[in-house]
Amino acid sequence: MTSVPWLSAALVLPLATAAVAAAVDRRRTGALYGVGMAGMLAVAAVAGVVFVRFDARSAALQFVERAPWIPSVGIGYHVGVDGISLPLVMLTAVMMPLALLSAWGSITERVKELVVVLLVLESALLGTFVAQDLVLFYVFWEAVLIPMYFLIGLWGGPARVLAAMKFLLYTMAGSALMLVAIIVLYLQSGAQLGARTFDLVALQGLRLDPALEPWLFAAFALALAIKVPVWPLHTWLPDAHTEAPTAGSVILAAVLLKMGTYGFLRFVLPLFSASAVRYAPALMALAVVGVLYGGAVSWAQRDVKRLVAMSSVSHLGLITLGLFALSPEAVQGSLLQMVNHGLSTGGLFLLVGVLYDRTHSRRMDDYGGVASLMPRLAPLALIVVLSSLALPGTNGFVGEFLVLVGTYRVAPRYAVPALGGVILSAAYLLWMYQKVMHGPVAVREPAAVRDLSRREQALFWPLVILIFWIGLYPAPLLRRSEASVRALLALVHERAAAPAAVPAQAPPAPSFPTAPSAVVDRGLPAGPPADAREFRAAPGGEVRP
Amino acid sequence: MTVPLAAYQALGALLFALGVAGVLLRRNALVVFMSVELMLNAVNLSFVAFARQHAAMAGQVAVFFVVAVAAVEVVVGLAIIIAIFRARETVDLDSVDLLRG
Amino acid sequence: MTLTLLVGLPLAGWLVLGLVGSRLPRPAVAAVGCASVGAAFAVAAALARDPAVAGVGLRETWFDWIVAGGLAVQAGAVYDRLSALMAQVVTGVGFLIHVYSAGYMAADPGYARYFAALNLFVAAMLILVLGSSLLVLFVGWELVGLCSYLLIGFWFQRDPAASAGRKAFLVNRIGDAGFLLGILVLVAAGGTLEIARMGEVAARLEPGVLTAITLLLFWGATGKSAQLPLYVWLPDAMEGPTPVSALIHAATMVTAGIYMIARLHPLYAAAPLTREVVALVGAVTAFFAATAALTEWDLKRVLAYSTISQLGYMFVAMGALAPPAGLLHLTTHAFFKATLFLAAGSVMHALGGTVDMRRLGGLAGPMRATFLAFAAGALALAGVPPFAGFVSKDLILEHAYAAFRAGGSVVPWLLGLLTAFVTAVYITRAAVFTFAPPAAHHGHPHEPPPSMAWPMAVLALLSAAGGVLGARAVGAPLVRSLEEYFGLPHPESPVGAWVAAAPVAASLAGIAAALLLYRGRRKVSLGVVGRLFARQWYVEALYEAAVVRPARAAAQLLAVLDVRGIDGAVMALAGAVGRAGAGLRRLQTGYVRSYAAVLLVGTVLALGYWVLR
Amino acid sequence: MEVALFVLAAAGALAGGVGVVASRLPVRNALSLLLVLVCLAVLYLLLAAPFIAVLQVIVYAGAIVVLFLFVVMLLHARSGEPPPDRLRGQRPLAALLVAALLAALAAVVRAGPQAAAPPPPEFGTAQAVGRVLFTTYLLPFEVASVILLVGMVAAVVIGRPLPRPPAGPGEARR
Amino acid sequence: MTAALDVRLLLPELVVLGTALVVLLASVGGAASRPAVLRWLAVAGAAAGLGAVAAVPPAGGAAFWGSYVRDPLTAALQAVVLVGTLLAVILSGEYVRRTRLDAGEFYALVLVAAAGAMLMAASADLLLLFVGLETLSVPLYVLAALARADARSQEAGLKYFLLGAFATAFFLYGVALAFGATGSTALAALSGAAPSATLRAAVALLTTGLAFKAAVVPFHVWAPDVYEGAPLPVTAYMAVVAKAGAFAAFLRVFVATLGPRVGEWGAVLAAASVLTMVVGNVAALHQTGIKRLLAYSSIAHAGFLLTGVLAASPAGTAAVVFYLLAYTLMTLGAFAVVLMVRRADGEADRIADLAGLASRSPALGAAMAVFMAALTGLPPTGGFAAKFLVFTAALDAGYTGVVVVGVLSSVVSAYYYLRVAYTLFSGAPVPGVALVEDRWVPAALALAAAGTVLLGVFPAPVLSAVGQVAAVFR
Repeated sequence: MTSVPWLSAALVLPLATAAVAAAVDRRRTGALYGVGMAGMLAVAAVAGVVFVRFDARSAALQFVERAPWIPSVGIGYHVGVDGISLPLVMLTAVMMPLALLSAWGSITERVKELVVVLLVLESALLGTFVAQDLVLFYVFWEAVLIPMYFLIGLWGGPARVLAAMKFLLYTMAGSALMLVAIIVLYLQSGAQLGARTFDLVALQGLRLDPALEPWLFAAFALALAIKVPVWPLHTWLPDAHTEAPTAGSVILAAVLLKMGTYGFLRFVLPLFSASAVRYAPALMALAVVGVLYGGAVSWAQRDVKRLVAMSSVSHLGLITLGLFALSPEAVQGSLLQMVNHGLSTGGLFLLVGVLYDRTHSRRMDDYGGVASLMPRLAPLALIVVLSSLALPGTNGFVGEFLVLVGTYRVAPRYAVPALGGVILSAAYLLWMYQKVMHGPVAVREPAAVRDLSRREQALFWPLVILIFWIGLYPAPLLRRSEASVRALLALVHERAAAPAAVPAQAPPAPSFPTAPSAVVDRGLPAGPPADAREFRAAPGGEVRP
Repeated sequence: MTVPLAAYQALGALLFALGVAGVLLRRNALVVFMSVELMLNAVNLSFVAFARQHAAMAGQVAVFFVVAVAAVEVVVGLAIIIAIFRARETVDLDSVDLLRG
Repeated sequence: MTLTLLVGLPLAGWLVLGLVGSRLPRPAVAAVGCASVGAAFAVAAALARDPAVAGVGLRETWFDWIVAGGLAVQAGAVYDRLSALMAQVVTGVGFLIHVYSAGYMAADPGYARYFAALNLFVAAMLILVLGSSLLVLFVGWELVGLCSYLLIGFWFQRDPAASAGRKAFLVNRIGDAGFLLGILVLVAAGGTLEIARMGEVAARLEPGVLTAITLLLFWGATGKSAQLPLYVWLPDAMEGPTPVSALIHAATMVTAGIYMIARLHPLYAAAPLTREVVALVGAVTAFFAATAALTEWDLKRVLAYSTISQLGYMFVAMGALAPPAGLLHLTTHAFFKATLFLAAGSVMHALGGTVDMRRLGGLAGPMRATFLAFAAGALALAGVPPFAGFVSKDLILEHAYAAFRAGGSVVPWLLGLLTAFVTAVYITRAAVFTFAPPAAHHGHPHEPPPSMAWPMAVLALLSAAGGVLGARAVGAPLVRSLEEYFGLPHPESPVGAWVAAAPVAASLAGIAAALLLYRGRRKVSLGVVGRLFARQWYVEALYEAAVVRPARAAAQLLAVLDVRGIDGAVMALAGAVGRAGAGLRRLQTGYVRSYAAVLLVGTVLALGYWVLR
Repeated sequence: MEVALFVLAAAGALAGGVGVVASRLPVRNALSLLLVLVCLAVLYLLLAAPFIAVLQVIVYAGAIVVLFLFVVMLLHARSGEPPPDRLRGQRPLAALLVAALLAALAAVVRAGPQAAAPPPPEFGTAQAVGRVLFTTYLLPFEVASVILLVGMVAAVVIGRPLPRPPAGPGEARR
Repeated sequence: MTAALDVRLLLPELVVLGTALVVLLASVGGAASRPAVLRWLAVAGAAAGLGAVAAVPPAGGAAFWGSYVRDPLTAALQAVVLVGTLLAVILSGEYVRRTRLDAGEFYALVLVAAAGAMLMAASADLLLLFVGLETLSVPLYVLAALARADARSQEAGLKYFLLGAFATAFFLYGVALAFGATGSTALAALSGAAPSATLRAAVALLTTGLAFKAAVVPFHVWAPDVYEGAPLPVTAYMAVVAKAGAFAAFLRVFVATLGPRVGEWGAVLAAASVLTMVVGNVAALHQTGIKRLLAYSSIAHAGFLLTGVLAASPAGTAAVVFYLLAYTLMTLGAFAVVLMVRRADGEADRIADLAGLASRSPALGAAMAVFMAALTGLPPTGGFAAKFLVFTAALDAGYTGVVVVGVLSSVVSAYYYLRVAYTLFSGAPVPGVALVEDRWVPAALALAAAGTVLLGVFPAPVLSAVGQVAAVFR
């Protein structure tokens, strides 16, 4: 569909830039940062082209590139984007330059290594989101680990060594079993599809043995749930986020965690539909626990960075909740919320980073009255905070509302307690904001707390613009994800309803139940959740034709 | 009356086990080494008995190879033992414990 | 387009002040701030003449906001009689208070920030008022909350102000969670959030669902409109600048709950159970807050409790299916409570911010204009004819009585009557302590500058004469219009004359009692009851002990368990593997004989498996 | 006759074996090994392997054991096993393991075939060995020569005196 | 049976052994004082051997009266052995010169051992296998003890030798029992023999012998001590070539011969594999010496390799060969990094000695990161591709549990591997530690790194080459 290999360009550009950076004299830190920034902006430009040229009406993969890679084992280089990967590609392309910018001026040691690591990381992250071959995906997925390990381990805080190792081992442990499941899928594909393959699109045609499917589902779900992280698999997160340098925390929160939620959408739902539907309540329950638990624990933190880190557990809980609600609103909301969380929590980490650069403390008790000292920071920080607590008008609200609406329609019992997160997020975020920004000036060296430099303002402005843009006019994003989400859910429900292990012709499309939706907990219906048609059929302005 | 071949095998097994016991129990490197030689000889007996049983010469040829290899091992082994003795004035294996963990 | 202009004007003011305000000279800041709101008032007033307003209302669709799955929410505005009334109150009172602020805040370093936030508030309030969809209303609902947070904590350098702002946001958030849930139920069950289609939704939904929706939304209203049990933020909100208290925490924002119920009238009309709850909560709150005001020494907090109490009246009206009465009271309350706050602000302005009534007094002389304004407001509040409050409060109590006669509870009416008495007592007490001799202050009180005096005067006038909007004598134009709007009958005289007279009598009795009690005296003990009142019936203490502290403790416990328990298990697993590694190291003894034994173990196992199987 | 010889030789071999393992004097160990070797040679004769029997006596007994004896003499008697034994659990462990090994081997021996046809006339002679050795096992035979070469190199390189200090490898390594 | 005496088939072995003789003679003839010449000779020999492997067409069937076979498996395994030998020789030169090891003997023994491993790969007869095994082992005993003045080297030699001889006796007993069960020493006879206690005992004892050489748990106990004590280049060489030889034998005996009877031996090797992966990786966690760490690493990798053997399938066999190649490159690469570093007072063989070296040479740090990632099995390196292939084969054969243990123990291994890579980047260099000035070591390092990465990114060519070994099963 396109002659220019845009996606490959996005994958190769960072690596090429890394090669260039490797050749730059290590003492010329400015040049190194400049080279890195140029590369990342080029990637962002490529992503912009992809975004603009993306055909929102199509649910199909676009910008597809395929080439044989290891043909003897059925592994191909197969990349493409659809409405599910596009937002995350964009998020990555936007957040990486900001992460680099956050280091510029803040990190002066081992700059060359830093730039190279960040560029490699960008390539791997983008690859994770565009790969359409399971092995290719896994390669990118794991390739993220090493640069991230070094990012935390080399430029991190005082407890960085342990945090980096914990991050690495914990997330690797999950992925390990996913690899096994990937291979099992491949082996299964031989009998049914004629040839063994790792191609995701082909594997979606697989009818798995009902005895096997839950295990594969579990293996994938474990890996992804650790990455997300779903409660109670989250404990690597506070350490890693807290100890990582600002750039690392930003990438971790903004992009890395989304690998997990994206993985659920991209792989778990279409490949293991029956189990996904069957175990959705369990995952939703965990997600809700995460929402509340993460919020409560955040509230109790005395370390600013740890507070922000734990808030991710809460936010990602909501995203997971939406994913497994399996209704179009919830899934689209989740997808949007992935972007939103990237922007807002990324912004919060940038905020913490800016503060840390000045005071070298993460303890809330060491702060106070910063708004007086940094009047330029205060409103920007507030906007980011408000985005994070999902104030209407900001991006967070749109995503959160969609998730809640979509979840409530199919599983009220999970949506209602999740509202507690709405309260908790305000509790801990405003608590933090007050402790840091308000009150009499209480920092140890007020003179060292200069207001934002131009570079630092440049960190926040893109975020602020996106926060309001998505908050007020999310249509460009929602429109692009709609067709793909719809197609995905149709596939999931069709596959979940179809008798497994009957590799006969496609089963008849399940008839949509027509019972009017009502305020009763229907649990999770086997078919599509509370009928979409009925939902839209109410006459009048709010329902689209 | 002839001796059953199993008796030879049994004798071989016994000698082999004796050799094993020697390796496990003795600390003198030389004696340990002799115990290994005992094990090799037990194997040889087994080979020859099997050769007789199958009327196949391969078993006897095998002994030839074992003897050749044993000879080389003796040369190498004794060279190493002597070298160690020159350095430490002992062939007690328990005192050779710089490397562990 | 014009509705866009209406919202856009203050929004533009905010943008200008927010982005470049700190670089503008003060007069320019004040000019932008006041002009944007003034222009908005002009637009609102002009639009209200449009004939369409009397019909289905002016409609504007701005853009598709959230379109996903089966949900399609459009951002748009409706300008009908209800929103026109509210928009004019908001922009009108807002404009006056902006002008007042120009003088009141003249010396504050955060001048531009102040006006930016105030402009944003007006814009947000207009979004709330005009929003064509409940979700757009909710945006405004939350944004006014944000502005409230910003303005309560305007002097963020002071910890109490910052904390009060946070408390306001948080308590409101608790209400909003319920509100949001109500929206969720509504969208799931009704399929739409379009306000224009609520009638049809109400007709379609089962009563139980309707009750659930309306109760949940009302829960949100108790937060925003400071009713029991979520009133606790409003007294603290007095930490903000006084004009802010006047505009946000008296005249406009806190009435959003009443406005919302009026906006969703079809739903509430069809939910009698909810209405009963609304009326009861309103009545209990009205009485409760009035008693709290009775023993309060902080002038602004007296007014704050008074606001809570008066909002209670409005909810009584909404519960009695008399939204016109409630909205009338909303309007008159906006006038007289703003007057009272501005007068209080004037006192503070004159005395360097003193609000403790024990350190006031004797101001009637040096601050005559202020005193007169306060008196007008107080009389209106007390419900003395013919002041504005008399008309509206009377109407509410009449409707409450009518509702009782129609089979409802008697409690709202009885408590309302009782509250009328208490109201008169506390506001007289406040007036006496503040303005009557002896003077307990050490300052040199002076009248406020014209920029403050004029708005105060205008509002005082409205407090005195605002009753015409609802006075039967003049045909009650506003009430009629609203009754038409809501499709309600116009009861000529719903109840007997004694019912109408009773509140007046209660008020006058209250004033008399207060004069008797407090004139010339400061230390009046009400005994045990007084202590109960002074501690607001221990509601806050109860929250602190039963909610806040346990929640905080639970969070802290969870945080510890997170590290010790969940992460502890993970680390224990890792530690076990590590110890296994150390153990295996110890097995590597370095002795040849041990190694030979290990080899033999392996061999024996292999042999055993193969030979014996 | 055959039985008597077997019993005699087997007893000798076992006695020698025990001697190798149990004797505290290295010289006696070596001589016990010699006894084993000679007894085995007798058994080889009984098993129709005259060439191997001769090989056994000449190479094994004649060369290898002599080498052992030579080294034993070189290292003197003090190169024994001074007390205490640091591995206290070793004896019972060894007993257990060896018993288990014997049990497994006994099972194998018991299960093995019992009868055998009488061997062909030429069986076990030097010619027979040679015929097989230089056809089927030509390649291993040639490779064995390489191993022998390695043995020579080993003897030379390990027995060579240390290079002179200061820059010897001894100093170069911790 | 093809031509009984086709010496052309032996060309690779002859080239290598011939070079060994030439090196020895040159050393005796006066070149001993010029180790560079000897290194050139050895490099040329290994390279020529590699060329010979490529040049001699795999003939299929057995030669030399059924004792020898040159099929695609032989060729592939010998190629791996020779790649390891070539790199090891290139790596060793600087160390041999600096510490004055006996260069002639060193190179000659290295080449002889390589020939032994090559013969094991080509064995179709248990006696040839035995002789090949000894040709591999005896030089390694000597090499381990080559640093004569060093007590640790002596100790390594003694332990390796005594335990090796002990294990050899078991192996031999296995050969004897196999002969007893079938009346023949040909491997082919085993595959068709009727099941009997003797045969099963034979398999058990053969396994013991091979498992010892491959350092499979519990036959691994010698490895940490010997790896630590032996001179660094010897350890490097031993780690790869002994492993390759042992697994060549595993493939020959278990897959190519007993493959159809996998039901009789699969469970034991599965258990051994699990045990090896777990023990190897867990015991490595707390090591402080790099050689000892890599010893446990080599043990752990034996476990991973076994999973490929278990599959007893063409894909599994190809995977094992691929794994051996990747393992050779990444292990030698890791040793190369250590060989790049020296201390004034000896080998820089503690992990701590590597601290901060990336600041002196970023390329060295990057290379170590690549090798450690590869040893962990992280993509996109050859280590990942290799593990992926063996696991795929094992899963295909139904060994899900083994593979699960395998992937989880890989996770454990990340702890110690990446700690090493991290050490290079963090902290300041230890006083007294310097980088060696030599062009050969960096060259080998670069080759190993490039190979490791290429095997991960573009494995297809190598994969199709090792895919040829499937011919063995037809």
